Amino acid sequence: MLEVKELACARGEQKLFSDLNFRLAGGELLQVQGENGRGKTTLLRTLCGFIQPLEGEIQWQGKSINELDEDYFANIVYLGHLNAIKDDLSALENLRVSSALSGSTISDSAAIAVLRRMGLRGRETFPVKLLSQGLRRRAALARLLINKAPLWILDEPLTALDVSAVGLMQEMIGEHLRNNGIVIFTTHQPLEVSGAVLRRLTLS
Amino acid sequence: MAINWFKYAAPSSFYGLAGKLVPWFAWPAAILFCVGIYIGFFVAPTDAVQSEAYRIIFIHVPASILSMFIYLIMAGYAALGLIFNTRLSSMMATSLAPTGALFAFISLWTGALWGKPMWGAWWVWDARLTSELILLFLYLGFISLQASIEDPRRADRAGALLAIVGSVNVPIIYFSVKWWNTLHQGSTVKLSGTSMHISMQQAMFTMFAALWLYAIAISLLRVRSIILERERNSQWVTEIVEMKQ
Amino acid sequence: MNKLSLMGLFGLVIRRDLMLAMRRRADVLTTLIFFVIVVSLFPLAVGSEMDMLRKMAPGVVWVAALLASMLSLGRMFSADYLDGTLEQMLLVPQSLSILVLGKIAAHWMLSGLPLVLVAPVLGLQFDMSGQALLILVLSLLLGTPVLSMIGAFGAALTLGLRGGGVLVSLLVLPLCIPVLIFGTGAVIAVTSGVSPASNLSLLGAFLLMSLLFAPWVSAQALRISME
Amino acid sequence: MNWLGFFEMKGYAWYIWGSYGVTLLIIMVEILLVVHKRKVVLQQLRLIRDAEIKE
Repeated sequence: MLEVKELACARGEQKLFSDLNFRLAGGELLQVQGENGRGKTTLLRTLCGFIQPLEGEIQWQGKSINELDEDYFANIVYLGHLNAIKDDLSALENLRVSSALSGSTISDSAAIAVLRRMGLRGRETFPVKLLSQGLRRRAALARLLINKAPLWILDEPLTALDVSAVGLMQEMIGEHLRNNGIVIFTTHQPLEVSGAVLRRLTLS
Repeated sequence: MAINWFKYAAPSSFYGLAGKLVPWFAWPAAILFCVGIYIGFFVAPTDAVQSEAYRIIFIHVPASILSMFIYLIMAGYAALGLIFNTRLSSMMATSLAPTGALFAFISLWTGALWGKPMWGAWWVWDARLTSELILLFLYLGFISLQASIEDPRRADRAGALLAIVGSVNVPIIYFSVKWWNTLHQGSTVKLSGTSMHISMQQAMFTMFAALWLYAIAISLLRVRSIILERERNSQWVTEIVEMKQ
Repeated sequence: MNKLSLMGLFGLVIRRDLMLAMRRRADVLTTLIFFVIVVSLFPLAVGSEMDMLRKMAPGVVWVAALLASMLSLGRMFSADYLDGTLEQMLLVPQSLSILVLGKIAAHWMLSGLPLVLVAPVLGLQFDMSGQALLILVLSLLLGTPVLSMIGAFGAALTLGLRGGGVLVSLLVLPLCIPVLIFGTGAVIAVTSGVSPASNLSLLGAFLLMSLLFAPWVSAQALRISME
Repeated sequence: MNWLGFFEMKGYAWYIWGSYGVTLLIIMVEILLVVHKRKVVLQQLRLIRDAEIKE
């Protein structure tokens, strides 16, 4: 369970928002909304622990994330603006490296199955630099499927994705929520997940 | 505790306090500077070995000591800012750096002008001068690192880390340079071996005090601008006296 | 738990970085070629008098090694920073200091170790004696990892800044001076008939000290830069 | 007192006045720069405030 208490964040010396409170339990979906420059990305990065908030606290399962330190990271997957995949490696190698770093080993067949589900059939072993933008984003999204972390933090997950990939994304989020996961995301495109209640948080 | 020190740790209250303090440091600095010059040139006798040229040390020695001292103070402020997240101390560190660098430069410049008549060369690879040069590089590194980071918070924290690592390194650098100096020999020159006349000491201490007070005054003055720049979005900035025009 | 053993993590990061470097072998070679060219320039600039060259050799090789390792610092974190993989590395449930140490080790294998291996050949250009060559290699072996570690700190601080390449040299070079002094000091000692032991042990002390502190400090610097 | 002799400093005039002169110059320039910076900052602050008042 993620709990945010009286959170205030700043970019540079400019205060973006303050007094932010919310609590998310397993199975909940939160969309962070707001105009450009309102601090959507800053909020997500603060939730990841990259940025120390000005005031307030973020708690995971009742403990401050500063206290949990590295142990907190076992519970989150973050997908940022950048794909976080190495161009020189293949999608398969990228997946293997990132899963090894997160502490779990993944068999090649499982990794290939995940990549195929993401629509990379036949391209699993191509260097990523040969793939199109959309396919690269799909390769990046594959990380969500191999990681068992309960909290997904997704910053604009739908950029560069086509209609079928957006559908797939909605399906993946739905599955994750049914498995008692939590998803926090920002998007400029409509994203509808069947069978889930969408909570909205508007930064202004 | 009678005085609430933490009140002055807030940039808004420190801004006013610093403004009030500046003249209290600046005027004594100016007076002591004149007194120091007077003692240094009219009271202190001519040195038997170095003739009049030794009078450069009244500037050189205080500037050298202060440049090292300011680096440590700066690193201390920066560390405070990093550990306790007090923004004011980070601003003080930023404000001290240029003055420290200038003192390091003054020390090198006067060292060269003193070295030419004494050692016959503008520059000798003496341990002290070399360390001073490296200290200047450390200052320049700190200043340029902070200057190239847009986000003031990152600039504070990155600068602090650099200053701490730098101040740990300063003694290592000093001793390695000293060791290297004895290894290569040749250029080590014994500085003023004769005992100093009492008036020479007085002149040096007076100049030291003057430069010290000056450093405090100028950095307080500079930190006021830094505070205003960083706090420009706060309400209190629009309410200060200087804005009522 | 998802924690890897420290050795496991260390090895994993090294394997990853080496694998990436193998996809771009040219980058590794450029540092080495730069080193060779810089060292070879000196005789052309100052003349080919053997006595002088022999005297200059340790200093020239060491300064060139220092410059070459500066040149390669840009690769340590910035490529990973630009494509977002560094961000993900900061979000893994592992010790960041060990992860950074792994990256430093990989960087040293790719930029420091080749210099150490080529140095004797370059020393021959300067007519160094066999004993001096041995000590030169030994001093580089102890010293170049320290350069990589100090460099990692500088690279982490300047991550993503404009003009980062020049800036990192400005920050790092003054901190490297003790290593330079004792590295060349060891070779000079042996050529002038003194035992290089004290120089080498000081270099060893620097190596231990930086092994203790540099990964942690660089990890902090990375956290600051990623904020 | 012989002022000319004093300024000659037994032949060390260049070195001594070079040191003191440059030190004074540096201090003056630093003071000017800091005061100038303060003026610029205040000017910018007023500019922003006036723009907000107009709104």
